Amino acid sequence: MTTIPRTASRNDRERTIRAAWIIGLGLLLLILPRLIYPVLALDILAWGLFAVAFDLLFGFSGLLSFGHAAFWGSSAYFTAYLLASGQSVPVAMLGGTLSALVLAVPIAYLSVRSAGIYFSMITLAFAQMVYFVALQWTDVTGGENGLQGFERPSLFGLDFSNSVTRYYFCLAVFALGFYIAYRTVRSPFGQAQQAVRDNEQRAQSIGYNPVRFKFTAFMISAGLAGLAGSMYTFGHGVVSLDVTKWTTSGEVVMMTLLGGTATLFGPAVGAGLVLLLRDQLTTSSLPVGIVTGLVFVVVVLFFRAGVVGTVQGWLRRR
Amino acid sequence: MNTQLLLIQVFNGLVNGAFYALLSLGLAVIFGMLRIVNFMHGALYMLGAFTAFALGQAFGLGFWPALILAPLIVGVLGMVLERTLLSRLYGLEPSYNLLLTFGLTLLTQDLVKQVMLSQFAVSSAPYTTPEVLTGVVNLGFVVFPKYRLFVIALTLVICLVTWFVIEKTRVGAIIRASTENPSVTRAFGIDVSKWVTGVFGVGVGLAGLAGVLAAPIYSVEPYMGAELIITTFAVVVIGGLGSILGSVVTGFAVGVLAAVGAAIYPPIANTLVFVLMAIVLLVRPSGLFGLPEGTR
Amino acid sequence: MTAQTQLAPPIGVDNGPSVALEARNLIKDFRGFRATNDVTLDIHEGEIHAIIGPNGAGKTTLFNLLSGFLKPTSGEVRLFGERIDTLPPHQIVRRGLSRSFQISSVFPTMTVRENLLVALQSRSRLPGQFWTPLSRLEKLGPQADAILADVGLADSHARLAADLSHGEKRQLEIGISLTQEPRVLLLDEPTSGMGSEGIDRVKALVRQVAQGRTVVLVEHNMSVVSELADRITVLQYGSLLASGSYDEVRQDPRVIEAYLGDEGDE
Amino acid sequence: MTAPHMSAVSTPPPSVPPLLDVRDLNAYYGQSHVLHGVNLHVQPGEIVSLIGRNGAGKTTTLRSIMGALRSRTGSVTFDGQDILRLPSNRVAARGLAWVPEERAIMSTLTVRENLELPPARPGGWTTERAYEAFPVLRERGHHPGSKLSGGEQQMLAIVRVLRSAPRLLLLDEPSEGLAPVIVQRIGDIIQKLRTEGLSVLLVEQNLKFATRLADRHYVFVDGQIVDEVSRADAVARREDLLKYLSV
Amino acid sequence: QGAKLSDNAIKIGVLTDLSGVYSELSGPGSVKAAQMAADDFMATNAAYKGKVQVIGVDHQNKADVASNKAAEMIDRQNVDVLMDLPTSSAALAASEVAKGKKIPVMVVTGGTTALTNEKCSKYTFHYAYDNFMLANGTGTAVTKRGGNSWYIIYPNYAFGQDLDRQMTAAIKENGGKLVTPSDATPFPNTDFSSYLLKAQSLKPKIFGTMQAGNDLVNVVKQYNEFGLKKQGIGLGIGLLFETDVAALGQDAYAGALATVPWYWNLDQRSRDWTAKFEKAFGKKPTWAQAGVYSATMTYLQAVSRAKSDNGDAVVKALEGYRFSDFFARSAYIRPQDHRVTLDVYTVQVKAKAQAKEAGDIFTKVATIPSAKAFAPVAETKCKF
Ligand SMILES: Nc1ncnc2c1ncn2[C@@H]1O[C@H](COP(=O)(O)OP(=O)(O)OP(=O)(O)O)[C@@H](O)[C@H]1O
Ligand SMILES: Nc1ncnc2c1ncn2[C@@H]1O[C@H](COP(=O)(O)OP(=O)(O)OP(=O)(O)O)[C@@H](O)[C@H]1O
Ligand SMILES: [Mg+2]
Ligand SMILES: [Mg+2]
Repeated sequence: MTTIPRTASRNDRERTIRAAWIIGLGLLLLILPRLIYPVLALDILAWGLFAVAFDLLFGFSGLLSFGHAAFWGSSAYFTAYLLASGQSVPVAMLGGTLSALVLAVPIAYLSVRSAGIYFSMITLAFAQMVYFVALQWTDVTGGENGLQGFERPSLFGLDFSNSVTRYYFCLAVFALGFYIAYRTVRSPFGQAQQAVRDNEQRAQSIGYNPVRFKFTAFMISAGLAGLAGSMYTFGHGVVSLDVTKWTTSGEVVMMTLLGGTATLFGPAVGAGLVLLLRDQLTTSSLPVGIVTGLVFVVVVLFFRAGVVGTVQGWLRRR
Repeated sequence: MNTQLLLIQVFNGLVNGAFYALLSLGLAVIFGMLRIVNFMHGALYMLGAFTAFALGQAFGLGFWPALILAPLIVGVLGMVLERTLLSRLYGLEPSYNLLLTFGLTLLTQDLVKQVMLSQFAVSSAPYTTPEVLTGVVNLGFVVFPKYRLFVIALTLVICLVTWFVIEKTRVGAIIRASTENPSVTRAFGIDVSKWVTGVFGVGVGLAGLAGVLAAPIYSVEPYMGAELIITTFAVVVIGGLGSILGSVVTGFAVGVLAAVGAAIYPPIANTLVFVLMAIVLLVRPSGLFGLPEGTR
Repeated sequence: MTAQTQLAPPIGVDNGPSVALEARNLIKDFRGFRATNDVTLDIHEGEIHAIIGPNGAGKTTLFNLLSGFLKPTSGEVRLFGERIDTLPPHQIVRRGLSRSFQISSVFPTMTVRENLLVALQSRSRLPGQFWTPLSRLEKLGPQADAILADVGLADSHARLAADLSHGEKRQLEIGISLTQEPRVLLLDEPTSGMGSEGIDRVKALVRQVAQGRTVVLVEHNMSVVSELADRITVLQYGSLLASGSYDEVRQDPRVIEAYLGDEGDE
Repeated sequence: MTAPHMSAVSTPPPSVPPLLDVRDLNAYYGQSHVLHGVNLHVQPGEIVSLIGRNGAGKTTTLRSIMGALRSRTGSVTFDGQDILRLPSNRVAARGLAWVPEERAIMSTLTVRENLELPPARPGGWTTERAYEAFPVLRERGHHPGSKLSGGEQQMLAIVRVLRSAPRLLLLDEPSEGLAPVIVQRIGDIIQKLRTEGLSVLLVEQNLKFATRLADRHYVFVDGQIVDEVSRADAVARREDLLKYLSV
Repeated sequence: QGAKLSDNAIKIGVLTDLSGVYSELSGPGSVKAAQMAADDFMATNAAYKGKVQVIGVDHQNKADVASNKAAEMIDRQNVDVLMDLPTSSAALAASEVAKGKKIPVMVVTGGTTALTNEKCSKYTFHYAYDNFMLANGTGTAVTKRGGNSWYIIYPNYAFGQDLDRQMTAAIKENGGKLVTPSDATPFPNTDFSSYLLKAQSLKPKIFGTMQAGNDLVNVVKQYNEFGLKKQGIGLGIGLLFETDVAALGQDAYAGALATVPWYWNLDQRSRDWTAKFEKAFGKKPTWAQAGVYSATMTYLQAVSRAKSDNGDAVVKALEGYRFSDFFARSAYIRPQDHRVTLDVYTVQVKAKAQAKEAGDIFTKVATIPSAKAFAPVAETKCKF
């Protein structure tokens, strides 16, 4: 028996499963604003991309950032600031993303040298600094009042005051962001990233520079988180201090985990579930913390592979 | 800033530092021994304070019985959680522990909130200083509340005892082995789970103790541990994850530095500890007292 | 410059074999403990050079110094004349020096074949490219399969590296080091944990690899050393104890006392 | 494959009840079935070796006996008592000790702490005695365990378990990575321990070492025992043994 | 009769914090208060019988959730007005959304003055209280009563800075002085000992704190611990809710002065309403909850005057309206900035021994008339 066919058939099956996910979720996203309130759908896109970005670092590089709110938040503020100063939507979103990237350079540079819990803590520390800056730099951030009421000028005849139009515009942005994430993971780079995660010493001994890979992964992740943050601002038309708070960093971890880490689609699915749950809770007096806390605990204990991971594992076994 | 003000700030800092030290000591015991990043520590601190309050409401117990009972209750609760939940995650990435305890934090906070509201009809619980410790002492340069001096002293004693038990007896070695390689340690004839549960209980009990100590001077409310835990994590990281000595020394030091720093330039007060942490990690990636990566 | 440095033959002198790898007065201290003590060593191009010595003599430490995983406290390492002791390990690999580890070091969540693919890929220009599809890697497949056959893991190619038995991991370990097609290959106890079949395979493999390359190996198995090594260096307490051919070394009473016991006289 | 697969190996009925008796042992890693009906026994004071190619299932057998691997069926009796269901700390308490192939030196403990980790029992080795056997450990006493050289770790792993005075020692490749002199010294120590009443079940790749020490050898192929060779036969059947170990 | 109602119903959306930190002072109690107002309104206006509905939604104190829910309630549930809105950022976010959809908003529990200044909206009305009123009230009343030397601390963010500015101005205007410039404290903060020690050495007559919520509880707890009261240093508080007093026990606050728009024990009318509320909800109302009742009633009466629930029509009916109810006395809705002005009260916290019943915590010290209680209309930065 030759060895190649077995591998190939395994890859074929993987490919089929992946294609099924993409098509299924893609269709769902296309009709989403008909199923739920469009602004909520928009939220799902933004948080979904945020979670995918986060997982690029957590799931595929093994680096649990507890400070991704810094990138999401800085981009959210910056986008709002640009929109308020009359820039067009694409410029504002690009500007926001860029701000996240710029912020990420020193943070990534300083944090990727540490591993494990140290990494989590140092990212958290930087995010806290960003939070306190946001709290006190009221001229730009509006402090605890937040920012609202900025223009979203229409583009090529697209009227962005309509939330459905906004949704489809963001869907395109989401698709772009997701494609970047997908490409990154399913590439030689992604493979090397996994090697570095698995065994840094070995990776080094075969010629990989672990710091460089982690740094690049961090930058891509932060950039996508920034893109997501700008989508969020654009979608909502409001920004508040919450965007840089540590709870936001925690939430994105929860979404990722719930959906399934290192599954690419999982985090986005998780984001959708969390937001739908949160939306349900607005009309009940059930404390948000009790419900989300419980979900978190149950997922970590019993569905570590997350929703997508569990389903995928089940598909693969058949 | 004149010397008197400086001295005053140092003293204030020592009080805050005592809480940092006690909390980070508990965290260090748990992390250093069990490799669990106990995000729940802040919630358990809150639970200590709340238990002291509830004991008073329900059984009329005062501060002193609560000082013994509340940490015990919190410790036992911790052991139950460890047995039923955390133990399922051993051998996995430490991040899962972090995530589980994060979830438990949300859960505990809001549960306590519900209980406070429904049982005691308050959103933040009243608690007062024990009779013998009310009032102030004139220290010459400043008039300082007796109770705060008591907090500093008691914390020092507790830290010393804990340090001695862990560093100077076999306990520490057994626990560290149990976490590093439970199956082999068990094969040596050591009942790993018993030890692990016990240590977790002690670490968590320390958080409960800090909570009781905090009840007379800080607002007792469901989220009282939430911000504090973030700062405490920074303290632990500066000291070197898992270093008992490191956590205690840095706890007090950060308390003092933050107080002095806040007096010089108030806006930095909340960020100072994180700035410190970033600097320390750059110079010594494993913290001030931590052993270099790979040796632990 | 100490007197010792001047004793070492100058580089690039025409007479005598050319030097592939050289260590000059290497010293490594660990918190007051000297694990490598003033080691000066030339590895000639094309030779198979064995390093032996008691446990804790500093063999692995020396490998770590040569391959950049440890920075020397003092002294120099040169690879084909270029100084490399200041370089990080991944850059040393790119300059043609690859190593294996005494304690197997593999990528546990990848399959055996993926372990080799990812190692092979590092030598291509692909890894920095996150825009390239993964399928491009398949062109490295035949190379990976060849190595798998060489180390005897062809049947296990689809298993996760984490699930291998101890000896199988040792085989994979060697396989990964081979992917780099290095000019100088350092093997740290390549046959430890292997059965006699595996040992034979490693012997054959080293001979084959040594064609046109330089191999340095640390070994405790004297049959391997005697069969393969052109030259042998003996370390003790971090210092050079003796060097020469197998027959020379095995006669040396100090080597017998410190290392061989009655092993040599079989 | 030239060797015939025997489903059950005939062992002469022991006159004394065996110290360790393994019957029909099957073991699994998740879905994969690794041991297929292993039968073996160790008599009091005996040294028995398991030999076989890489991946044959030797380590798995030791892990199964010790209870470090839980998914298995069959029976394992030690000193007349069934130990299959016991957690491994209780197994250890009955007098079994195991030196795993990966040595399992605790990196967070110093050498001395490692050495003093197992509970001391009467008749067990003292720290002093361990240091005398391997003086290098004394020198390294306060270093973290992970910083030892490979061979030093091996020495530490072996003397460590002697602290709790085991009656049966499970040794997984004790000679691996050791200098020839040290291999000889370990052989001497094992011989000495035997005279003190210790039994040993040994997994070895080093045939020379195994044949010098062991009274009997079990040969593993693909998770089964296919042959049993006594010390007396070992020299004569050396060629046979070598054949089992190569393809 | 003949009112034009969209989908033949008036829907009141109470957007509040149902489970978080503000749920006790507004939350479910606010929803109940709005429902009571709706019931009372329907009982007296036969034409609207069965046509007023109240929907309570939890914004979880998040601005994004508030904006989502505001939009969704308006678009999907045809809500005609939004009520309550604790948390400034949530209030501003909802106000922004409602502006685009021309739906009136009555902010009761959110306190930022931005609502009637740079962030004002043609459709948003600010009820009950705001930062200016709190600071101005306490500063003026206390200074007038002889508390003329102050040391003030405030949390270092916009809300605190605002309060500090207003209060300092009020003190100076009434002939008082600060013994030292105000200190900004970190936010959030648990330990205030250094400021208390400073107060101890400076010996002002009044220690003014602009902290709110848990920070306030910490300040007061430590104020007692350091024995400042015994040293003759009084306590002046910016924002004080009934729930803050419950958190420490009344005695801890005894003697402290604060400004409130209402309290249940104000007079017979208030007590009567309180009795009704307590019967329905099981607890005494906070002033925020009473404010929601009043705001809801005011809105409904505007609808009945306008004979329509159309946003523009209702806004017109509200602007310039003068009224007086159990909560809002001599109230006036300023057309220029939509500030609803009303009489407010400077109160002193009673010692437990003086309380006649549970929850009897305030004594009125001064009434600040509607016209003087809030920032003068000339100063508003609002441009609709
Ligand atoms: N990072 C370190 N810190 C402290 N001591 C170390 C460190 N690494 C190695 N050592 C010590 O240095 C000495 C040499 O170790 P090394 O691993 O080089 O020995 P070796 O010759 O390879 O031995 P073996 O044949 O047993 O593998 C040993 O005594 C070891 O304890
Ligand atoms: N953790 C594991 N998960 C899955 N399969 C495993 C695992 N460990 C070992 N195996 C497989 O079980 C079989 C027996 O392994 P075992 O470790 O018992 O072999 P061994 O005889 O000790 O070999 P070696 O001489 O290489 O140590 C091998 O095929 C191995 O690949
Ligand atoms: Mg070595
Ligand atoms: Mg084995």
